[in-house]
Amino acid sequence: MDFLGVIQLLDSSLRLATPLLLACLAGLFSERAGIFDIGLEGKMLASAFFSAAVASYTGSVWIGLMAGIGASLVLAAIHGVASITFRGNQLISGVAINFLASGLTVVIGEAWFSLGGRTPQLEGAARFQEITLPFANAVRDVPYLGPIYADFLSGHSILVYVALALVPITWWVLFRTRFGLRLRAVGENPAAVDTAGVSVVGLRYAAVMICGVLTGIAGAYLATALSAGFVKEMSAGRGFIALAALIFAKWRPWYALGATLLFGLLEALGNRFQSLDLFGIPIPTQFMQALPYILTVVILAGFVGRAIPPRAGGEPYVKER
Amino acid sequence: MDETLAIELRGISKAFGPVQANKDISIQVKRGTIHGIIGENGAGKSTLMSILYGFYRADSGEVFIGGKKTEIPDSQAAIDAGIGMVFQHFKLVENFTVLENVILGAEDGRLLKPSLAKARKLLKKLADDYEMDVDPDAIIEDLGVGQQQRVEILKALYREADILILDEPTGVLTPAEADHLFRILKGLRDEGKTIILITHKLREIMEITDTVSVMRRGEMTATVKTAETSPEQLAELMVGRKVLLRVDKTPATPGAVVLEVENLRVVDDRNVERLRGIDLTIRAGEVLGIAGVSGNGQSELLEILGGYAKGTGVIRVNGQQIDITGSASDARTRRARGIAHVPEDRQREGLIMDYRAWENIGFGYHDDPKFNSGLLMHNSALKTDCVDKMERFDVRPPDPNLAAKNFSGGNQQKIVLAREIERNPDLLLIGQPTRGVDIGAIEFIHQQIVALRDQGKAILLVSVELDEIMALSDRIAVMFDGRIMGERLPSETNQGELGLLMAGITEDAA
Amino acid sequence: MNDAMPKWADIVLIPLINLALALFVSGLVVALIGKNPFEALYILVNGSVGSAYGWGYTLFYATNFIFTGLSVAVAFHARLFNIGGEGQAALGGLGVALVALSIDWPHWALALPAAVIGGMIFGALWAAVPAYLQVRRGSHIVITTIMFNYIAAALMVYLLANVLKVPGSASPETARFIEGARLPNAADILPWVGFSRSTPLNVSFLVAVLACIGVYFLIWRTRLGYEIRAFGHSEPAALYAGISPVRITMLAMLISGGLSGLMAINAVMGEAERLVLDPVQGAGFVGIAVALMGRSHPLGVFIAALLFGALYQGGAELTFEMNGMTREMILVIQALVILFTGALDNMVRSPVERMFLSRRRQPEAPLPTTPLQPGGHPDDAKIEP
Amino acid sequence: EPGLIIDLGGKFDKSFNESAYNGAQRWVEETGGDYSETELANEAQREQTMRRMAERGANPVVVLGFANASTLEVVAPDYPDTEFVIVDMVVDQPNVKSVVFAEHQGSYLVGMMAAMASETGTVSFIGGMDVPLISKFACGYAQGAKAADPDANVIVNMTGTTPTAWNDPVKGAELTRSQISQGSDVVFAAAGGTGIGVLQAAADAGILSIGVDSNQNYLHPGQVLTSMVKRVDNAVYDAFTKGAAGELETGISVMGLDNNGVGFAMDDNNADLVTPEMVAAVEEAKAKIIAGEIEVHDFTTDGSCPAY
Ligand SMILES: Nc1ncnc2c1ncn2[C@@H]1O[C@H](COP(=O)(O)OP(=O)(O)OP(=O)(O)O)[C@@H](O)[C@H]1O
Ligand SMILES: Nc1ncnc2c1ncn2[C@@H]1O[C@H](COP(=O)(O)OP(=O)(O)OP(=O)(O)O)[C@@H](O)[C@H]1O
Ligand SMILES: [Mg+2]
Ligand SMILES: [Mg+2]
Repeated sequence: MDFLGVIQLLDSSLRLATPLLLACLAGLFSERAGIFDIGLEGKMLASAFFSAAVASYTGSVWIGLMAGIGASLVLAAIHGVASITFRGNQLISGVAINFLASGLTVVIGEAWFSLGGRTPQLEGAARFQEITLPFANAVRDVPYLGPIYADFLSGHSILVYVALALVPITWWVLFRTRFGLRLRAVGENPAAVDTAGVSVVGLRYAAVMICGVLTGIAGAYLATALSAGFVKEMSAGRGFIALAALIFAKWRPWYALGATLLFGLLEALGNRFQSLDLFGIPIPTQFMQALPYILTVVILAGFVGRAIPPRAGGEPYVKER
Repeated sequence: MDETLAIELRGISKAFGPVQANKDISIQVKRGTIHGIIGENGAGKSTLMSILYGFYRADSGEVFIGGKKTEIPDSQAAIDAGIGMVFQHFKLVENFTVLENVILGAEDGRLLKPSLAKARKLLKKLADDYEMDVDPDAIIEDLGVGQQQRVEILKALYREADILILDEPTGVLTPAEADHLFRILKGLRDEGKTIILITHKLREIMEITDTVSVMRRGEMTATVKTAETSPEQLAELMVGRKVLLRVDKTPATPGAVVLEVENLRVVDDRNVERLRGIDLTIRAGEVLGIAGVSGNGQSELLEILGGYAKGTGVIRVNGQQIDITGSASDARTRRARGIAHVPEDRQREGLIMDYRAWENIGFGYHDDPKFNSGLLMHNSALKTDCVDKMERFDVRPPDPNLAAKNFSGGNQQKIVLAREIERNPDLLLIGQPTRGVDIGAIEFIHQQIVALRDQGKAILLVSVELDEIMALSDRIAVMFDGRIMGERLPSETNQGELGLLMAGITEDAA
Repeated sequence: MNDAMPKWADIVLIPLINLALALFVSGLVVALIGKNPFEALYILVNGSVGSAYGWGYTLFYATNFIFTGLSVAVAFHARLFNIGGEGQAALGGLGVALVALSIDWPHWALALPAAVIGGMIFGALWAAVPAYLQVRRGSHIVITTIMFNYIAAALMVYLLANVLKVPGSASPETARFIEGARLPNAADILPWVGFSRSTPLNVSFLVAVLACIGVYFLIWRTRLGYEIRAFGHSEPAALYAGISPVRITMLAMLISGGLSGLMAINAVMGEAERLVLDPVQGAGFVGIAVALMGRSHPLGVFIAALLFGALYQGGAELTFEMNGMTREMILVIQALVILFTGALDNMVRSPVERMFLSRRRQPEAPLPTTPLQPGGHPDDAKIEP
Repeated sequence: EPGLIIDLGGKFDKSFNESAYNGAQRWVEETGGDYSETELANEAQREQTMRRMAERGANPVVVLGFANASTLEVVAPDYPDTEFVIVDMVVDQPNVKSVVFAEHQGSYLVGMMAAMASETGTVSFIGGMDVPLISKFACGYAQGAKAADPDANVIVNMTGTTPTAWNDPVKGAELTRSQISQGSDVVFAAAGGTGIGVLQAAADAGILSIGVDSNQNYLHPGQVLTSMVKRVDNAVYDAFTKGAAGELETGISVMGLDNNGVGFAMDDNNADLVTPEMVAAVEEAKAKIIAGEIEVHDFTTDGSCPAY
């Protein structure tokens, strides 16, 4: 494969990694605060639907984005109420949210548009368009760096840049601000936060809500940037992959970028080399399709050590039994 | 309104579900004094103080601070009212640095940097003022418990607490450290701060407090001036009956060597060497006490002897060397060699808290043919066994169907002891036999240990309570930093000497 | 200590209130899309448990969920979160199909035990790799089991589209099993109850009931179960007791995978009578909800599976009988049931508990007061010597 | 009153099921009649629903999709008075009419058009899952492309191996982009809801796409070259009409080019894209296929494809 091919592969990886990255960072906030979230998938799906539905209804993708975030926030709030206020089981709550989103998106979609749960196709301002970075066309001919800038970095929807920017922002928030210190502390030892005079409940809600916002962006990216409308179940397991990436990344922002880019790259490779002959023997398509997952397991087993989750993760904060 | 009162509590009651932890408690604490609170385990001391600190909310009652009625809905309110508290179980974020823990919740602005710098400076000053050195950048879990406690105190001082509550602070300290702490507390008192000290050690109460309140079963039974009372009276107030504060025992008659350990080394999973070449022997019919501040390798020693840490060196039991590195080296094979083990942390290791008493009575011995047929467990055999042991060890309530978590700490310990002792082992490892156990039960447990010794068992006793080590041991070895600093006979040593050894100071160095 | 409430309130009253709340909110959703919620409720209940016909389907679905629910539950007891039920059940289907197709089975009574073994072994093998990686390499079992679901799906498509498919057929499915490898259904066994010929409920339901009993015995009666639970409650304690984490993790996951694999007895051998693409149909994920709601106890799993079976069948009736009711409505109802009975449990539990507590506290006599003067400051109150 | 059982995937899949639904609607509009309809939610409901339909008195009962065949085989004999119609598969029962489509022939024609419209000489295909039916499309397409341009390069990709493969427009779009980067400038999608993403990505990138099952030309006017239509609607309409008149013939009915069962869609949306030469060439091929002069290989007969 030539250099341009590599660039295109990376380009594809970046697009595929973006929703994973957003969801992964979302999960990172939540889980760093001690709230496990297997409902990323459902929140993403709900946001995908509402962003597309509202964008199609209003004709504005920005209003759509807001609606998507709003929908994701509502589900996040349910997760918060269940797992923080009522100290329920976080896994059950997440499972419920996933079911709820797959059901409600279609039920509402059908009642709204009568298109079998789909939304109308989005056009023009109802979609996120690709952005060309400054001078992209001018520098394209510079060897190597030109294509990297013009074809790999440039030409994505704004949400891709938002997602990328969120990596250092997340790092900075977590490790350089008061809020981040408290957030991390509440995921490790909520009693320490509580006795330091900070509200455990407040912090955890904040984290869950940030998670809602980020998964909201992820969902909107799927429906209004990568595609042009909602199709039922269109999150297609990406929330779970994001969760895997989060564990892979050991709950760290920069690692999250690495992990999701790796997943993106593996998928892009799988797409690109779906039919491959090895020494004249054709490899089954299905093997190539499973390859990203196989490689994930191999990498995990071979190179990534034990991942230690936030210590108070998954457990509700109970002072009095 | 009495301006001289730092704190007044009136009619505080608090129930945890069916447990009434505090019942209509009133107490007054004078400004600029050290006020002790003493009481058996579960008497409600921690609960009361946690209410004052806003950690729990009382069901009823009022709090007055500096004479003013104050609502304390959460810890922030308590901090604002000038209260600081060092909890019995530290409230530290283990993988944060000291500085991060100190500023947590008391940061100056949205960004950490200025707060960290300020805290670093202040920490240095506090360290100078009170001789409390801690590396500000150390990670909490790398610190010893004593250091961790300093961090807790520094946290309170950083928040400019006027009233400092310490809940069982000395349990984790060497005598020297405890003395140091007391000097600090006295210094603080002399600066006009008010200190509330919870402890179950009568000696400390007598040594440092100005007044003392006694709690029993959720109620405040008395408040007296320390100068006007005696340990015996306090003990009686606590328990409600006369108690024996000494252990009666005859001199040991050691027999054959049961355990020999040579050059034992253990490296933990973070690659820190925890045991750095331990040599020791124990004979039948004697108690070897291991003194030391916790975190100096005692746990690792018990773990490798008990079969669940890996290391290098030689361990011989009854003259036969046992495998300590291979895959067959586990707790099961140790038990088969006649080693029984009462672990330091009964709730984490010794018991499955959700298992019923009868299930716990076979824990570790569950592959004994008496308890199972290879496939099925003989639950009825376990139950019979449990009823029997509960009776002989006076476990209360004697209900084999109660889950371990529903027994009080002392009774949990009795269940573990019953299980391990009754196996008739050659060697008994005992870690912290009376931690969190009240005076009444301590008496019983100590008698059991002495009786076992008199039956000719070899006993390795690890305890951070020097009193206990002194009272029970026939020989005392002091551990510091993974090494044995020296061995003493209890009759020929004293707390001062042991305290120095515990701090790593040998005579030649001193 | 959970003696705040009588036991009946804990296991009957609270779940019922939760269920009622879930149905109430579902009713709101139904009303919101302009349908009559009462009619929907009637169809839901009547369709699932109102007739032998309904029961035939309810119990059939429940059978699947019992297996996957037990699978998740066994792993939970060892504190392992096995979300690989989908893949393990799919592989179980492969095992069952291979057994059914390999020999000219004379009678189902012979084929069934063989298929049970085949399904269990394949399911267990699919769980073995993640378990091994967890034990030896510390690879997080949640990730690896998710990945193995995808890998299983790819493997199944490959095998069915290329290897196992009937030559010349366009369907990616195996041949129909021969008569001797088909399981008798409820109408064959209990003709007098009024099950229809086509009812999918079959003898696997009995296997599922046996599995519940078996898991009960495994967990609460055997030495292995004792060790699994101990390990699940506390790993340090397990080490102290000489229980090998490696052995327990492997065994618990093998059993868990085997149970998922057993699901295929019902779905592949009992119902479809051939291996199709995706025979699992999400039952692996439902199993997570079932196990969580059933508190990982076989009886709880059984009841939760029944509830979900009824929702599946009642939901099918709903789409059938009520015009404009999409099949996704049933997902919403399921979600709400999981949410209210599972995650929002405390919303109802706490107030009910308080109610019982306050009723119980009143008659209790106060502790005898000590002769000592309580509280106060020593200057104000002197104590007796 | 006739009955229609919509298969897994749902009524509005923009292709197969939707086409059937449209056929039923056309019948309703034209005759004012009534019919029962239900959607399957999972595998186990196939038999249940078929029987429910028959017991409710629906006649004929139309079932869609190959996955129903083995079930219908069992169910049909129990209801000798009911006539069943199965689309996409053959069931040999006296009261069953099996309607199968020669998708490979229709795909052959659009493959030719693709190769002729291509400027790069590379065309591509995206299928939902690598199963025989989808390979039948792909193989016909590749044969057509090679027929029109022997040097044509045909890229074949499949979306996935789980049920979401049919509902993943994001992946569809990404596969399309990947194919574009490999030079493709005409892409044919046979992947259900995933295809929506394929057509969208093609339109966004300014290349041509080909729809499937129903006429999808309108989705992106001027950018969808054509659609390989599979007249499931006609099959349903036909079954309903004949059933009402009591003249449904059971047995196998092959819907091919000869009886307009498959074909390529022409309308205002793609009028500017399809040149007269293309139409001429395709019409000629069509005639030859009907006449048996060109034989388009059917992948499902032997699981192999001569064109790749
Ligand atoms: N976390 C808890 N939840 C519910 N009940 C508890 C809890 N902790 C303790 N209890 C109950 O409270 C009672 C008192 O327990 P606690 O450990 O405080 O006893 P204690 O008075 O200290 O006894 P001992 O001296 O034997 O340790 C126990 O019988 C137990 O049933
Ligand atoms: N969070 C809690 N939930 C339920 N019960 C509790 C809780 N904390 C304490 N208790 C119970 O309340 C009673 C009083 O406990 P508390 O911790 O105040 O005793 P204490 O005097 O500090 O004992 P110790 O000497 O063991 O520290 C005990 O029975 C204890 O088990
Ligand atoms: Mg206490
Ligand atoms: Mg206690």
